[in-house]
Amino acid sequence: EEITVTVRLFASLREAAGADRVDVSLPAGTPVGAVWGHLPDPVRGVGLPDGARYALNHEWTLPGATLRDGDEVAVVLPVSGG
Amino acid sequence: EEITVTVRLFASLREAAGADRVDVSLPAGTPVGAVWGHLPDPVRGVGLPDGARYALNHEWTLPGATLRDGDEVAVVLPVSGG
Amino acid sequence: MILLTPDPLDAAALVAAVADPDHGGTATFIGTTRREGGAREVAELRYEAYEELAEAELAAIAAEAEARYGARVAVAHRVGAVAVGEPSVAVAASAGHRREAFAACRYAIDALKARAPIWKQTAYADGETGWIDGCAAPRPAAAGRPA
Amino acid sequence: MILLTPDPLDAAALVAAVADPDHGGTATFIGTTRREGGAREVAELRYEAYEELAEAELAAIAAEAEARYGARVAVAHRVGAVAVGEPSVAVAASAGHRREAFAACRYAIDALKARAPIWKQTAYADGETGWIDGCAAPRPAAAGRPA
Repeated sequence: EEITVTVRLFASLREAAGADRVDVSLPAGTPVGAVWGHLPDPVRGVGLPDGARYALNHEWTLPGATLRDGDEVAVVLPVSGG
Repeated sequence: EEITVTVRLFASLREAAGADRVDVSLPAGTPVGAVWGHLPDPVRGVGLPDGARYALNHEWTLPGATLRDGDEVAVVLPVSGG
Repeated sequence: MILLTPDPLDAAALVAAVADPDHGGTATFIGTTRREGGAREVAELRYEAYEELAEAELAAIAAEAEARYGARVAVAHRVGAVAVGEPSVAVAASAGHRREAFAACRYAIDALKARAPIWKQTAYADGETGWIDGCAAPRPAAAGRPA
Repeated sequence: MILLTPDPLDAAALVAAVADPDHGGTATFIGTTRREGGAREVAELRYEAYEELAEAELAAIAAEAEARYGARVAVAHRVGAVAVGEPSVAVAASAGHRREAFAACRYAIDALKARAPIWKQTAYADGETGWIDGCAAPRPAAAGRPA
Protein backbone atom coordinates (compact mmCIF):
# COMPACT_ATOMS: atom_id res chain seq x y z
CA GLU A 1 0.00 0.00 0.00
CA GLU A 2 1.35 3.42 -0.98
CA ILE A 3 0.92 6.80 0.67
CA THR A 4 1.75 10.27 -0.60
CA VAL A 5 3.45 12.89 1.55
CA THR A 6 4.59 16.41 0.80
CA VAL A 7 8.21 17.21 1.65
CA ARG A 8 9.09 20.85 2.39
CA LEU A 9 12.59 21.88 1.33
CA PHE A 10 14.58 24.98 2.26
CA ALA A 11 17.82 26.75 1.36
CA SER A 12 20.30 24.49 -0.51
CA LEU A 13 17.77 21.65 -0.77
CA ARG A 14 15.07 23.94 -2.15
CA GLU A 15 17.48 25.28 -4.76
CA ALA A 16 18.60 21.77 -5.73
CA ALA A 17 14.98 20.67 -6.11
CA GLY A 18 13.98 23.80 -7.97
CA ALA A 19 10.86 23.85 -5.78
CA ASP A 20 10.04 24.47 -2.14
CA ARG A 21 8.04 21.26 -1.83
CA VAL A 22 7.87 17.89 -3.59
CA ASP A 23 5.32 15.13 -3.32
CA VAL A 24 6.69 11.63 -2.87
CA SER A 25 5.02 8.22 -2.83
CA LEU A 26 6.18 5.81 -0.16
CA PRO A 27 5.13 2.48 1.36
CA ALA A 28 2.67 2.90 4.24
CA GLY A 29 4.48 2.83 7.57
CA THR A 30 7.64 4.54 6.30
CA PRO A 31 9.34 6.51 9.10
CA VAL A 32 10.10 10.23 8.74
CA GLY A 33 13.84 9.57 8.70
CA ALA A 34 13.54 7.39 5.59
CA VAL A 35 11.96 10.08 3.43
CA TRP A 36 15.38 11.37 2.37
CA GLY A 37 15.99 8.28 0.25
CA HIS A 38 12.83 8.99 -1.75
CA LEU A 39 13.74 12.57 -2.70
CA PRO A 40 14.75 13.46 -6.26
CA ASP A 41 18.36 12.80 -7.26
CA PRO A 42 19.42 16.48 -7.35
CA VAL A 43 18.31 16.88 -3.74
CA ARG A 44 20.02 13.72 -2.51
CA GLY A 45 23.12 14.84 -4.36
CA VAL A 46 23.49 17.76 -1.97
CA GLY A 47 23.76 15.34 0.91
CA LEU A 48 21.95 15.42 4.22
CA PRO A 49 24.16 17.29 6.68
CA ASP A 50 24.79 16.28 10.27
CA GLY A 51 22.38 18.07 12.54
CA ALA A 52 19.41 18.04 10.19
CA ARG A 53 16.09 17.54 11.96
CA TYR A 54 12.52 16.91 10.89
CA ALA A 55 9.13 18.48 11.36
CA LEU A 56 5.81 16.79 10.75
CA ASN A 57 2.78 18.95 9.99
CA HIS A 58 4.61 22.03 11.36
CA GLU A 59 5.77 20.47 14.62
CA TRP A 60 9.16 19.05 15.51
CA THR A 61 9.30 15.29 15.22
CA LEU A 62 11.81 12.44 15.45
CA PRO A 63 13.13 10.30 12.58
CA GLY A 64 11.24 7.27 13.90
CA ALA A 65 7.79 8.85 13.62
CA THR A 66 5.52 7.06 11.16
CA LEU A 67 4.28 8.90 8.08
CA ARG A 68 0.61 8.86 7.11
CA ASP A 69 -1.02 9.66 3.83
CA GLY A 70 -1.26 13.43 3.30
CA ASP A 71 1.38 14.33 5.87
CA GLU A 72 3.65 17.29 5.33
CA VAL A 73 7.19 16.55 6.42
CA ALA A 74 10.00 19.12 6.47
CA VAL A 75 13.73 18.50 6.28
CA VAL A 76 15.10 21.15 8.64
CA LEU A 77 18.75 21.83 7.84
CA PRO A 78 21.08 23.28 10.50
CA VAL A 79 19.72 26.76 11.09
CA SER A 80 21.51 30.10 10.69
CA GLY A 81 19.00 32.81 11.51
CA GLY A 82 19.76 35.92 13.52
CA GLU B 1 44.45 84.23 55.91
CA GLU B 2 40.97 83.43 54.58
CA ILE B 3 39.88 81.97 51.28
CA THR B 4 36.44 81.77 49.72
CA VAL B 5 35.16 78.65 47.98
CA THR B 6 31.84 77.86 46.35
CA VAL B 7 30.12 74.68 47.54
CA ARG B 8 27.73 72.95 45.13
CA LEU B 9 24.80 71.20 46.80
CA PHE B 10 22.36 68.70 45.34
CA ALA B 11 19.16 66.88 46.26
CA SER B 12 18.42 66.92 50.04
CA LEU B 13 21.32 69.27 50.73
CA ARG B 14 20.25 71.72 48.03
CA GLU B 15 16.72 71.76 49.41
CA ALA B 16 17.98 72.28 52.98
CA ALA B 17 20.16 75.19 51.83
CA GLY B 18 17.45 76.67 49.65
CA ALA B 19 20.14 77.17 47.01
CA ASP B 20 22.24 75.00 44.73
CA ARG B 21 25.48 76.66 45.80
CA VAL B 22 26.78 78.57 48.81
CA ASP B 23 29.97 80.56 49.24
CA VAL B 24 31.91 79.87 52.41
CA SER B 25 34.99 81.53 53.90
CA LEU B 26 37.62 79.22 55.34
CA PRO B 27 41.19 79.35 56.59
CA ALA B 28 43.74 78.86 53.81
CA GLY B 29 44.89 75.24 53.71
CA THR B 30 41.54 73.78 54.72
CA PRO B 31 41.08 70.28 53.22
CA VAL B 32 38.06 69.43 51.09
CA GLY B 33 36.73 67.05 53.73
CA ALA B 34 36.48 69.85 56.29
CA VAL B 35 34.17 72.03 54.21
CA TRP B 36 31.11 70.29 55.65
CA GLY B 37 31.65 71.94 59.05
CA HIS B 38 31.49 75.37 57.43
CA LEU B 39 28.13 74.87 55.73
CA PRO B 40 24.97 76.62 56.98
CA ASP B 41 23.17 75.01 59.93
CA PRO B 42 20.17 73.78 57.91
CA VAL B 43 22.53 71.86 55.63
CA ARG B 44 24.54 70.34 58.46
CA GLY B 45 21.29 69.41 60.13
CA VAL B 46 20.56 66.95 57.32
CA GLY B 47 23.73 65.06 58.17
CA LEU B 48 26.46 63.90 55.82
CA PRO B 49 25.61 60.32 54.82
CA ASP B 50 28.11 57.48 54.60
CA GLY B 51 29.36 57.16 51.05
CA ALA B 52 29.36 60.85 50.23
CA ARG B 53 32.27 61.90 48.03
CA TYR B 54 33.71 65.16 46.83
CA ALA B 55 34.52 66.85 43.55
CA LEU B 56 36.82 69.80 43.10
CA ASN B 57 36.36 72.01 40.05
CA HIS B 58 34.27 69.30 38.36
CA GLU B 59 36.67 66.42 38.94
CA TRP B 60 36.55 63.72 41.60
CA THR B 61 38.84 64.46 44.53
CA LEU B 62 39.69 63.07 47.96
CA PRO B 63 38.82 64.59 51.36
CA GLY B 64 42.48 65.42 51.98
CA ALA B 65 42.87 67.68 48.95
CA THR B 66 43.69 71.29 49.87
CA LEU B 67 41.24 74.03 48.93
CA ARG B 68 42.41 77.21 47.21
CA ASP B 69 40.71 80.55 46.92
CA GLY B 70 38.02 80.49 44.24
CA ASP B 71 37.69 76.70 44.13
CA GLU B 72 34.34 75.09 43.49
CA VAL B 73 33.82 72.04 45.67
CA ALA B 74 30.85 69.69 45.40
CA VAL B 75 29.40 67.41 48.06
CA VAL B 76 28.40 64.35 46.05
CA LEU B 77 25.78 62.38 47.97
CA PRO B 78 25.30 58.65 47.28
CA VAL B 79 23.94 58.56 43.74
CA SER B 80 20.64 57.10 42.50
CA GLY B 81 20.51 57.76 38.78
CA GLY B 82 19.25 55.28 36.22
CA MET C 1 4.65 40.19 19.52
CA ILE C 2 6.22 37.60 17.24
CA LEU C 3 6.93 38.72 13.70
CA LEU C 4 8.47 37.32 10.53
CA THR C 5 8.46 40.08 7.96
CA PRO C 6 9.99 41.19 4.67
CA ASP C 7 9.78 44.80 5.88
CA PRO C 8 12.36 46.80 7.86
CA LEU C 9 12.27 46.02 11.57
CA ASP C 10 10.87 48.58 13.99
CA ALA C 11 12.71 48.24 17.29
CA ALA C 12 10.56 50.93 18.91
CA ALA C 13 7.45 48.85 18.19
CA LEU C 14 9.03 45.88 19.96
CA VAL C 15 9.92 48.02 22.97
CA ALA C 16 6.35 49.34 23.05
CA ALA C 17 5.00 45.79 22.82
CA VAL C 18 6.77 44.75 26.05
CA ALA C 19 6.00 47.94 28.00
CA ASP C 20 4.56 47.32 31.49
CA PRO C 21 4.20 49.92 34.26
CA ASP C 22 5.65 47.44 36.78
CA HIS C 23 8.70 46.72 34.63
CA GLY C 24 11.62 49.06 35.20
CA GLY C 25 14.02 47.81 32.54
CA THR C 26 13.88 46.87 28.89
CA ALA C 27 16.81 45.23 27.13
CA THR C 28 16.91 44.94 23.38
CA PHE C 29 19.16 43.23 20.90
CA ILE C 30 19.37 44.24 17.26
CA GLY C 31 21.37 42.06 14.90
CA THR C 32 22.65 43.73 11.76
CA THR C 33 24.36 42.44 8.65
CA ARG C 34 28.11 42.98 8.92
CA ARG C 35 30.35 44.05 6.05
CA GLU C 36 32.80 41.33 7.29
CA GLY C 37 35.89 43.44 6.52
CA GLY C 38 38.16 40.46 5.75
CA ALA C 39 38.73 38.73 2.45
CA ARG C 40 35.28 39.12 0.92
CA GLU C 41 32.92 42.00 1.23
CA VAL C 42 29.28 41.12 1.89
CA ALA C 43 26.63 42.87 -0.20
CA GLU C 44 23.54 41.56 1.53
CA LEU C 45 22.08 38.62 3.38
CA ARG C 46 18.97 36.76 2.31
CA TYR C 47 16.88 35.00 4.90
CA GLU C 48 14.52 32.12 4.28
CA ALA C 49 12.21 30.73 6.95
CA TYR C 50 10.09 27.66 7.38
CA GLU C 51 7.44 30.15 8.30
CA GLU C 52 4.83 28.00 10.03
CA LEU C 53 7.38 26.36 12.33
CA ALA C 54 9.54 29.47 12.73
CA GLU C 55 6.62 31.47 14.07
CA ALA C 56 5.73 28.68 16.49
CA GLU C 57 9.35 28.31 17.59
CA LEU C 58 9.82 32.04 18.15
CA ALA C 59 6.62 32.11 20.18
CA ALA C 60 7.85 29.14 22.24
CA ILE C 61 11.22 30.82 22.83
CA ALA C 62 9.54 34.05 23.94
CA ALA C 63 7.26 32.11 26.29
CA GLU C 64 10.24 30.27 27.79
CA ALA C 65 12.13 33.52 28.39
CA GLU C 66 9.02 35.10 29.90
CA ALA C 67 8.49 32.19 32.29
CA ARG C 68 12.15 31.89 33.33
CA TYR C 69 12.74 35.57 34.01
CA GLY C 70 9.32 37.06 34.74
CA ALA C 71 9.73 39.07 31.56
CA ARG C 72 7.69 40.20 28.59
CA VAL C 73 9.43 39.35 25.32
CA ALA C 74 8.92 40.34 21.69
CA VAL C 75 10.83 38.96 18.71
CA ALA C 76 10.99 40.02 15.06
CA HIS C 77 13.04 38.55 12.21
CA ARG C 78 13.36 39.66 8.61
CA VAL C 79 12.87 37.35 5.67
CA GLY C 80 14.21 38.12 2.20
CA ALA C 81 17.11 40.43 1.36
CA VAL C 82 18.70 42.53 4.10
CA ALA C 83 21.42 45.03 3.15
CA VAL C 84 24.65 45.52 5.11
CA GLY C 85 23.98 47.59 8.21
CA GLU C 86 20.26 46.86 8.29
CA PRO C 87 18.72 44.93 11.17
CA SER C 88 17.86 41.30 10.43
CA VAL C 89 16.62 40.43 13.91
CA ALA C 90 15.38 42.34 16.94
CA VAL C 91 14.45 41.16 20.44
CA ALA C 92 13.01 43.25 23.27
CA ALA C 93 12.56 42.03 26.86
CA SER C 94 11.17 43.98 29.79
CA ALA C 95 11.27 42.90 33.42
CA GLY C 96 11.09 44.34 36.90
CA HIS C 97 14.83 44.92 37.00
CA ARG C 98 17.66 45.04 34.54
CA ARG C 99 19.27 41.72 35.44
CA GLU C 100 16.17 39.82 34.37
CA ALA C 101 15.60 42.02 31.33
CA PHE C 102 19.14 41.37 30.05
CA ALA C 103 18.88 37.66 30.83
CA ALA C 104 15.56 37.26 29.02
CA CYS C 105 16.82 39.17 25.99
CA ARG C 106 20.00 37.12 25.85
CA TYR C 107 18.08 33.87 26.28
CA ALA C 108 15.76 34.72 23.40
CA ILE C 109 18.44 35.71 20.89
CA ASP C 110 20.62 32.72 21.81
CA ALA C 111 17.69 30.34 21.46
CA LEU C 112 16.56 31.95 18.22
CA LYS C 113 19.98 31.44 16.67
CA ALA C 114 20.15 27.85 17.88
CA ARG C 115 16.62 26.68 17.15
CA ALA C 116 14.52 28.87 14.85
CA PRO C 117 14.14 27.27 11.39
CA ILE C 118 15.55 30.24 9.48
CA TRP C 119 18.48 30.17 7.05
CA LYS C 120 20.87 32.83 5.86
CA GLN C 121 22.35 33.09 2.41
CA THR C 122 25.37 35.36 2.09
CA ALA C 123 25.51 37.38 -1.13
CA TYR C 124 29.05 38.67 -1.60
CA ALA C 125 29.96 41.88 -3.36
CA ASP C 126 31.73 39.76 -6.04
CA GLY C 127 28.41 38.15 -6.95
CA GLU C 128 28.84 34.75 -5.31
CA THR C 129 26.31 33.39 -2.87
CA GLY C 130 26.39 30.70 -0.20
CA TRP C 131 23.79 29.21 2.09
CA ILE C 132 24.69 28.69 5.71
CA ASP C 133 22.72 25.50 6.25
CA GLY C 134 25.27 22.76 6.89
CA CYS C 135 25.35 21.68 3.24
CA ALA C 136 28.94 21.44 2.10
CA ALA C 137 29.17 22.75 -1.42
CA PRO C 138 29.20 26.42 -2.39
CA ARG C 139 26.95 27.15 -5.34
CA PRO C 140 29.62 27.62 -8.04
CA ALA C 141 30.70 23.99 -7.51
CA ALA C 142 27.16 22.68 -7.85
CA ALA C 143 27.46 21.91 -11.56
CA GLY C 144 30.31 19.47 -10.94
CA ARG C 145 28.71 17.80 -7.95
CA PRO C 146 27.73 14.14 -8.37
CA ALA C 147 24.02 13.58 -8.46
CA MET D 1 26.89 60.36 22.12
CA ILE D 2 26.55 61.38 25.76
CA LEU D 3 23.41 63.26 26.68
CA LEU D 4 21.78 64.76 29.76
CA THR D 5 18.45 66.18 28.72
CA PRO D 6 15.08 67.34 30.03
CA ASP D 7 13.47 66.01 26.83
CA PRO D 8 12.09 62.51 26.14
CA LEU D 9 14.82 60.03 25.27
CA ASP D 10 15.17 58.77 21.70
CA ALA D 11 16.47 55.20 21.82
CA ALA D 12 16.61 55.02 18.02
CA ALA D 13 19.02 57.97 17.97
CA LEU D 14 21.31 56.13 20.38
CA VAL D 15 21.20 53.00 18.24
CA ALA D 16 22.03 55.10 15.17
CA ALA D 17 24.89 56.77 17.05
CA VAL D 18 26.65 53.43 17.62
CA ALA D 19 26.02 51.99 14.14
CA ASP D 20 29.11 50.53 12.48
CA PRO D 21 29.15 48.33 9.36
CA ASP D 22 31.60 45.96 11.08
CA HIS D 23 29.43 45.59 14.15
CA GLY D 24 26.87 42.82 13.95
CA GLY D 25 25.05 43.36 17.23
CA THR D 26 23.60 46.25 19.18
CA ALA D 27 22.33 45.84 22.72
CA THR D 28 20.29 48.55 24.38
CA PHE D 29 18.95 49.11 27.85
CA ILE D 30 16.06 51.43 28.58
CA GLY D 31 15.23 52.18 32.20
CA THR D 32 11.68 53.31 32.89
CA THR D 33 9.93 54.63 35.96
CA ARG D 34 8.00 51.83 37.67
CA ARG D 35 4.60 52.21 39.28
CA GLU D 36 6.03 50.12 42.20
CA GLY D 37 2.79 48.18 42.71
CA GLY D 38 3.26 47.75 46.51
CA ALA D 39 2.18 50.05 49.29
CA ARG D 40 2.60 53.40 47.58
CA GLU D 41 1.94 54.31 44.00
CA VAL D 42 4.58 56.42 42.29
CA ALA D 43 3.43 59.42 40.24
CA GLU D 44 6.74 60.46 38.77
CA LEU D 45 10.45 60.59 39.37
CA ARG D 46 12.50 63.77 39.32
CA TYR D 47 16.15 63.59 38.42
CA GLU D 48 18.79 66.12 39.37
CA ALA D 49 22.36 65.95 38.05
CA TYR D 50 25.65 67.56 38.88
CA GLU D 51 25.74 68.26 35.19
CA GLU D 52 29.41 69.11 34.62
CA LEU D 53 30.66 66.02 36.42
CA ALA D 54 27.82 63.77 35.25
CA GLU D 55 28.61 64.43 31.61
CA ALA D 56 32.30 63.73 32.23
CA GLU D 57 31.51 60.58 34.21
CA LEU D 58 29.13 59.23 31.56
CA ALA D 59 31.75 59.91 28.89
CA ALA D 60 34.35 58.08 31.00
CA ILE D 61 32.02 55.11 31.51
CA ALA D 62 31.29 54.90 27.78
CA ALA D 63 35.02 55.05 26.99
CA GLU D 64 35.73 52.27 29.51
CA ALA D 65 33.04 50.04 28.02
CA GLU D 66 34.31 50.75 24.51
CA ALA D 67 37.90 49.87 25.43
CA ARG D 68 37.00 46.72 27.39
CA TYR D 69 34.67 45.22 24.81
CA GLY D 70 35.68 46.73 21.47
CA ALA D 71 32.30 48.41 21.43
CA ARG D 72 30.75 51.72 20.52
CA VAL D 73 28.61 53.07 23.36
CA ALA D 74 26.06 55.88 23.70
CA VAL D 75 24.37 56.99 26.91
CA ALA D 76 21.46 59.35 27.59
CA HIS D 77 19.83 60.28 30.91
CA ARG D 78 16.84 62.48 31.62
CA VAL D 79 16.90 65.34 34.11
CA GLY D 80 13.74 66.81 35.61
CA ALA D 81 10.38 65.09 35.91
CA VAL D 82 9.83 61.69 34.31
CA ALA D 83 6.34 60.14 34.43
CA VAL D 84 5.67 56.47 35.22
CA GLY D 85 6.41 54.34 32.18
CA GLU D 86 8.66 56.90 30.53
CA PRO D 87 12.35 56.17 29.97
CA SER D 88 14.74 57.89 32.37
CA VAL D 89 17.92 56.34 30.98
CA ALA D 90 18.99 54.67 27.75
CA VAL D 91 22.23 52.95 26.78
CA ALA D 92 23.16 51.51 23.39
CA ALA D 93 26.27 49.42 22.67
CA SER D 94 27.31 47.91 19.37
CA ALA D 95 30.11 45.40 18.86
CA GLY D 96 31.25 42.75 16.43
CA HIS D 97 29.20 40.08 18.15
CA ARG D 98 26.38 39.92 20.62
CA ARG D 99 28.37 38.76 23.63
CA GLU D 100 30.46 41.94 23.60
CA ALA D 101 27.48 44.16 22.79
CA PHE D 102 25.53 42.82 25.79
CA ALA D 103 28.60 43.05 28.06
CA ALA D 104 29.35 46.64 27.08
CA CYS D 105 25.72 47.69 27.55
CA ARG D 106 25.52 45.99 30.93
CA TYR D 107 28.83 47.51 32.02
CA ALA D 108 27.67 51.01 31.10
CA ILE D 109 24.30 50.86 32.87
CA ASP D 110 25.82 49.24 35.96
CA ALA D 111 28.57 51.86 36.14
CA LEU D 112 26.12 54.69 35.51
CA LYS D 113 23.96 53.58 38.42
CA ALA D 114 27.00 53.21 40.69
CA ARG D 115 28.97 56.29 39.75
CA ALA D 116 27.15 59.00 37.80
CA PRO D 117 26.36 62.01 40.04
CA ILE D 118 22.63 61.94 39.40
CA TRP D 119 19.90 61.75 42.05
CA LYS D 120 16.33 60.58 41.94
CA GLN D 121 13.43 62.04 43.90
CA THR D 122 10.35 59.87 44.12
CA ALA D 123 7.06 61.75 43.92
CA TYR D 124 4.28 59.51 45.22
CA ALA D 125 0.70 59.64 44.05
CA ASP D 126 -0.28 60.72 47.61
CA GLY D 127 1.82 63.90 47.19
CA GLU D 128 4.84 63.00 49.31
CA THR D 129 8.34 63.14 47.92
CA GLY D 130 11.63 61.61 48.94
CA TRP D 131 15.18 61.96 47.66
CA ILE D 132 17.21 58.81 47.21
CA ASP D 133 20.57 60.26 48.19
CA GLY D 134 21.58 58.55 51.42
CA CYS D 135 20.14 61.30 53.60
CA ALA D 136 17.95 59.73 56.26
CA ALA D 137 14.92 61.92 56.76
CA PRO D 138 11.91 61.96 54.48
CA ARG D 139 10.74 65.48 53.73
CA PRO D 140 7.60 65.51 55.92
CA ALA D 141 9.81 64.92 59.00
CA ALA D 142 12.15 67.79 58.14
CA ALA D 143 10.36 70.33 60.30
CA GLY D 144 11.02 68.31 63.44
CA ARG D 145 14.65 67.52 62.63
CA PRO D 146 17.28 69.07 64.94
CA ALA D 147 19.33 71.76 63.24
